[in-house]
Amino acid sequence: MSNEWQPRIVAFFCNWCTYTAADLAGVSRLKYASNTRVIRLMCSGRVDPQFILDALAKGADAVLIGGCHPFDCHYAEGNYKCLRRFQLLKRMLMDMGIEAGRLRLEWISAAEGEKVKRVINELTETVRQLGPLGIPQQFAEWDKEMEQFAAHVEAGEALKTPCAEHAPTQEPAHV
Amino acid sequence: MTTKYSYFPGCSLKGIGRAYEESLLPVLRALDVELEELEDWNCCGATAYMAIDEVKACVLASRNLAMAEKLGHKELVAPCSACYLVLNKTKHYLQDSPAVRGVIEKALAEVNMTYSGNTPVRHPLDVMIHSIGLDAIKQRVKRPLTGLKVAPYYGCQIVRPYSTFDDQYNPTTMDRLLEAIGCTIVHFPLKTRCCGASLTGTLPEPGLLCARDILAEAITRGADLIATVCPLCQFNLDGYHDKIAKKWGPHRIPTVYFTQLMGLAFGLGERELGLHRGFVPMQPLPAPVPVGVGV
Amino acid sequence: MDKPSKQTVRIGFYICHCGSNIAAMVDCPAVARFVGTLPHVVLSRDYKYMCSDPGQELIQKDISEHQLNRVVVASCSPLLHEHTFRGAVEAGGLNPFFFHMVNIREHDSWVHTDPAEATAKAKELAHAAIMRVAMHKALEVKKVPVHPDVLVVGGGIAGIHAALTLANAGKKVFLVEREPSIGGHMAQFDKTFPTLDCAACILTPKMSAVGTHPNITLLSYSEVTKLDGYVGNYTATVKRKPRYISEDKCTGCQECIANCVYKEPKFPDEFNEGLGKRKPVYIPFPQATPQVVVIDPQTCLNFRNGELTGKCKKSCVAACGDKEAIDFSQTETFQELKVGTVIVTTGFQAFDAKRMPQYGYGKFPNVYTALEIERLVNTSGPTAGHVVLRDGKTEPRSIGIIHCVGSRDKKTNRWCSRVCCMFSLKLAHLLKEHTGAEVYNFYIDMRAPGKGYEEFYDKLLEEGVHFIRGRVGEVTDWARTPDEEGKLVIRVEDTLAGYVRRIPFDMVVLATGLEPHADAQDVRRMLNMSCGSEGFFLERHPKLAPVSTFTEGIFLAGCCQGPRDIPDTVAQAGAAAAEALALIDKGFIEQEPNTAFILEDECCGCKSCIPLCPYTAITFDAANKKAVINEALCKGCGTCVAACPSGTIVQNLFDDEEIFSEIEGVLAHE
Amino acid sequence: MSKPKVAFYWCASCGGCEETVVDLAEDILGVVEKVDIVLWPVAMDFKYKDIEAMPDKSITATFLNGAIRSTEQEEMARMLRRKSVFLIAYGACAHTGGIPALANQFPREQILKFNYEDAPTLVPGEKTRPQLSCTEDGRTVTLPQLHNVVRALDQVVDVDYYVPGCPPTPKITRAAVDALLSGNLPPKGTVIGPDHALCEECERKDTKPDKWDFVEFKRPHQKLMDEKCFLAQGVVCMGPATRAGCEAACTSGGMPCTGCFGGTSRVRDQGAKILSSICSNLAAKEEDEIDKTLAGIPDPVGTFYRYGLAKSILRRKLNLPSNP
Amino acid sequence: MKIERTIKYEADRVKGFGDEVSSVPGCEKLQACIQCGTCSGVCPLSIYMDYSPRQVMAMVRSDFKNEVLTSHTVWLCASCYQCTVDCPREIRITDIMYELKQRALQEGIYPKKFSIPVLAKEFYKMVYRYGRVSENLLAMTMFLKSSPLEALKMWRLGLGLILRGRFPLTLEKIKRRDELGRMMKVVDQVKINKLHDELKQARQHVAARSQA
Repeated sequence: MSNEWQPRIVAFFCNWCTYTAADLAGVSRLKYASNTRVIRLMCSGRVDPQFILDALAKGADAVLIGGCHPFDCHYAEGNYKCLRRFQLLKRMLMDMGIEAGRLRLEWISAAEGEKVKRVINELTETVRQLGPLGIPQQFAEWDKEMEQFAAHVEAGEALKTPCAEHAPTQEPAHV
Repeated sequence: MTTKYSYFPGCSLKGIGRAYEESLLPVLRALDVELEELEDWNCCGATAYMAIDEVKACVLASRNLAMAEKLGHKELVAPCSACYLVLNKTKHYLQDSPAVRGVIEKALAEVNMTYSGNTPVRHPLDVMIHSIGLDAIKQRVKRPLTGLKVAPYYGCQIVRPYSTFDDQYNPTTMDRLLEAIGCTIVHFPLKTRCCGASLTGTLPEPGLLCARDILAEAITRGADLIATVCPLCQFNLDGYHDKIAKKWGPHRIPTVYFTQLMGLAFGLGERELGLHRGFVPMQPLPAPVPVGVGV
Repeated sequence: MDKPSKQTVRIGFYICHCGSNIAAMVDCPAVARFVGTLPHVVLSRDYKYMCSDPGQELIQKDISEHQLNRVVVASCSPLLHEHTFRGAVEAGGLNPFFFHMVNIREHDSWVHTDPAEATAKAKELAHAAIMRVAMHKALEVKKVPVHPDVLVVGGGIAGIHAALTLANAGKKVFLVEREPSIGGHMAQFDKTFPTLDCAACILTPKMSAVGTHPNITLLSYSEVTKLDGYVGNYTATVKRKPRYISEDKCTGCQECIANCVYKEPKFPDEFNEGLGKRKPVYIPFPQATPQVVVIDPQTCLNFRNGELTGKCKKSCVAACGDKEAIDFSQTETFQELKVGTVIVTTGFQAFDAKRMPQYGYGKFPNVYTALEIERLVNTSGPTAGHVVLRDGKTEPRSIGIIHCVGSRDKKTNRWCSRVCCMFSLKLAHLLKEHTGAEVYNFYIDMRAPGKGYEEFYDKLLEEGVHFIRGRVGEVTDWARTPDEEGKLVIRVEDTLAGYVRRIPFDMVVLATGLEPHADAQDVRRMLNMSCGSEGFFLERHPKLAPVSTFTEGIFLAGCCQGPRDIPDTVAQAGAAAAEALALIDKGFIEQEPNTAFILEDECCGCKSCIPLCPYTAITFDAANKKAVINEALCKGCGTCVAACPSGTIVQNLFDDEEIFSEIEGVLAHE
Repeated sequence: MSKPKVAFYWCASCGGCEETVVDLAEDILGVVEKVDIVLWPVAMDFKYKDIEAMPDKSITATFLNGAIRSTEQEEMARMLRRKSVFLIAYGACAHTGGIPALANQFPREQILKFNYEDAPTLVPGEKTRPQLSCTEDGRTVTLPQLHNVVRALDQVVDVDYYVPGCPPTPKITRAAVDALLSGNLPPKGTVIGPDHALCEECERKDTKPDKWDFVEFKRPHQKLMDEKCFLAQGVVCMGPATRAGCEAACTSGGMPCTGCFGGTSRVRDQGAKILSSICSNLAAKEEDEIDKTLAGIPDPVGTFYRYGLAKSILRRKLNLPSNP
Repeated sequence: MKIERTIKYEADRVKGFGDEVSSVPGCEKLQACIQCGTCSGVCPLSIYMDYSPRQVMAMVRSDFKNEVLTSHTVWLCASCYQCTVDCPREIRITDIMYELKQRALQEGIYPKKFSIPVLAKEFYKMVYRYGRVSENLLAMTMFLKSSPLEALKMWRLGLGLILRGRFPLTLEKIKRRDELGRMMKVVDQVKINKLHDELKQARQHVAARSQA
């Protein structure tokens, strides 16, 4: 395995269609990129937007949701509920600075092993183009601005003046 | 109101296929359609060119497409089947192959041209049936060609490989058009069979055999003449009768453009329609039947 | 059993080599070593075949020896073996739901090519499972009784056989057939390959057995329009089309037919593929079951455009007399059936040969489909078995049979229809026998892989039937040589001899392929099944569950699942019946406890969830002003769980915290 | 036994929380009787150095309101953490970031530029920016610096309890104080208040239909029916996703809930949950129609995370340009 | 009687030829050929071919490059697209024939004194030079270069055309001839191999999309 950065994709597949399609891709020995980790849910309707945000925040570079085709949902309309949430969530993620390409919803029926392969490969390629999302790294980066204080507190030193000591090192002035 | 289309005549319509242009333009004018010829068009890149370099053929075609788009009429009319196919094929490549598209875009940029891929390329037959409509055509008929038995010959490249405006196995647009101007259509199983034109010049025997089969079948089916939609087909079916006769006996039957027949039905003169340019002359039509005089 | 606290979680991890299926791509010992270092993991092993008896025993032994209270197995798809391992865990004394399975075969070793990447992926998936299983709770499997009656949809040979098998085992069966008679395509066939026994002779006894069996309720001329409920407890709605004859009163005497105002049959006869004629009142074929006539409102003079006019003098009614079986006032009715299981045997439709215009069907009268020839060679067919061209008199002297019409062709149907080679051979034999004509078969590949099939092909070769390997380019009436005049000319490359040939024929037969019914998608949706990309119904597993579907309690047999011949169809119908029997005789279904429930105290009664449930399992308790889930109706999709704005709905097996743990696990590594 | 020492402090907030303490009205006297207030900038004069001089853990409880926005606030939070036995995040800003955390959608530089250079209320062309330090007459005055990220209190220091709300109601404040005084303390990390959503106590609850089927979204000013559930009228109301305890102050006052109490303990991201719930209940099925309906929520972040952006899963807009 | 060996040894193959051809856009499906012979069956010219189109497909796939490029079949293809339309595997046989023609010309392997390649080359040159084709001039050039005797036999046809005004004696030219030259140069600059790589990627992309 090469040491260069590899995209990490978390996929939520519904049990009846897409997960089965992924099994079919396996049985058919189709080959696709190894960057996707599948989490099985009973229905794409179970995909809670929190899961998507959480996956991204924990280091996923993209999230893929796979559900049954319209009219084909094993639970009648779970896939529509997923689609509706997806549409707004995608817009919201863009507002939060996350590219639309990092969230993908696909309808993949149990027979479409080929589509699993294609979608995973395409998404992997898209993410490769976009580069790392790196939210955990960003969190760490943001928190650096607090490190200095924490160090002082650790050392048990009280600060003489609120910010004179650190201000020049971080930023000369609000100019 | 006059409708305008861009017009790509192609090399043949300026040479051996002059009669096609000579009949097409007045017929369309009679139907309130004006064709505006592309300024400085170049060879479409047809069959023989494709054999050398398919990408270059597409680049050639794209220059014409780019000029058509710039001309601003919504659609481009290409009467020659070979041009029609190459222009359409180029459009398909532009859509399906980003690589070919890339090359074409670079080449066009070199001469400050662009092509967005929007201008549809249409055959006159398609325009007449689907844009002008049979009713409008019927209204223009002054002298129905009643009793004239026609073998409709479509040839290959307007129905294959793309099925754009007619059935690939049994096209009927020309049948309907000619029926509308009074002709009788004979059952013609070789409607879309290759005429061999691209070979006649170089490998006479196979090319001529293709032509002979079509002529023979038209005669067998009792046709007075063959109607065609392509200058190469017309030349191949019309120009080699002596050679065919030498090999397989006489097969004399005239081959004319469908536009020439329409012109006749619209009351235009034979010479005006370039009918004198054929090798096998068309038999004089029966005396005109006056229309709308209450006979 | 209560959930042990985090400190006492003791996980056993097992990774399966699956022979070389997994081990060739995933470094199983390395994964096991890695997992061994994770918190709460007490032991971590790799093993050749976890699903084998020794593999399962290993788990059981470890549970007691190492006081495991959680088990994770990394092997194949949970859809395949989750059940097996839950059983092993239970046998080891644990609640079966303290188990989680990691799919490193279908989702990993089989689809990746780099061992390092595949191993890394296996580690992450295993890590996720370890984190997830720590959150698992003990759950109870719910047992639901199975209604013992069975619904069979489709009355062809598959449906007939399945119905009889079940009825003979003492189960009540409802057999629903949309045509006026059962029998399906097989009833139309003349002989069957390779034994050449008469199709009617083997089928009609079974048909009448269905008609008279006390355990079978035959609903012919009817369609299932709706299926509600779940395994063990389905409610089917059946539409009964009006046949304008009371089934109870009709004795099958057919006096009405004889006395119809139409003295001669005039309308194309469906059963004979339009080669014969029938009257507006008719019986589809002599052995039809039920032996009840049917009136076609499209052609009966008492109707106009299907609407009753009463304008006929109704000589049929008079002929029926006291029996009073004819009832023009009949309308569509609906009937509800309660059943526990469903067997789907809806069959196929023949490819429409007009979709291949180059073969001239519909244009040249003497181009026939294979089904037409079946009727033409049949002694009870429209010509009494006399093979003549459509002019009604000329016997063909030369016949060309074109294989693979609408099969193996990306422009029509990609698949091989499996039976065409064999029925073409059979028809070649029958046509030669009936007419003595020269018979040519044009084939791409000769496929004769059944018992006695190759021998049948041998026999045909010896009989002097001609075989040309080449797919026919076109059938034309264009004659190039004098002996082609007036004939249908087939142009083909004889690929074995290496020549392009033109061969003239009097008759051309198109071996049309098999395809799904035009309305197969509607049926599929109604029954909540899946379809393969080609449109045939999808079995749960091609090898391990070939007659099951993804919906519990619904089974498949026959050509609705894919083209197959009669022996295979009957075998499959028997298998489907056996699967249904197994469920019925067990008497109950164990329901996956993945249902959702609402935390009663915490629910604020916002009603967000109520409209989301497609099974109306969620209701509003007006007294408490809180939503309540009826666990019996909940099917466990989890849609309401994802939508509950205050996180108050919990789904067993797919709890928020379980999934969050899994997410954390798959992303735990850089 | 001496009276427990209590401190109130005020970080990035509007001051409303301090008002609430005063709003305890007569109760405040009862409180004051039982405790020693050692720090309360809004009402009394104390110096930093006094607090600094206090031994660690000498304050029984500090009620800190406001988000942590600047270096000074961070320092005070850390100091008060050290000096206090219990640190209580008081009010929405300290609890989940509050309104100030909406700044997490923008880079600091953009905010400063707008406020000091581009805002239409400024003297044109002046573009005066405050200096971090300034020396005049030989004396240096320093100003705290803005952080890039606005944080809830527990993202900076360990927090013992949370009192939610913008502002917390007197009742809930009183409950917190009583708990402290009685020593009958809930587990650490508890949010003081009920753990169910607001609908439970909303007067409009009974008018909620069984089916929503949103076809369009309305704004609160669009002639709405009094007494009827806001969601039933197509107005985004965060009630179902918001912790109860405010006694439905907004909805009984004619405004939909905007979520200041945060989500319940079972929810990790309040905004994601209300989004999920509302979207699931749209009527539309086709992508276009769905988008058309959802266009009625033009600013999902501002709508769903009005008080909770700092504590949402994503916390802040990503990939913002860092400051020079 | 001249007898030649017909057995093929591995050394007779030009390994990789089949893969190369099938990586060109339009030729991708070659590998899917099931040798059913539909192409030969529908081809109007197959009666004159030394190898049937089906055989050409098999030969290309098996890397018999020299045999294919010297066969008449490639040049007898009249581009009527019947095989392409009828092929049950959706192989674009006509386009494969074009590709083979191009390769034959590039490598100079084609039947000697065979006038079709000459025509193709002259056609190409004429377009390059003038932007348009004057058919009669083209025919004359071609006959002169391949078989001058044939040209003499054609005099009657030529005369007939002149008499009917179908033989323009002026040369058709476009005005901005430099434009074509510049455009062609751009095409030449795109390295053919690089192009093929790109085309291959594009092909995969298109294939993936068409499956959707």
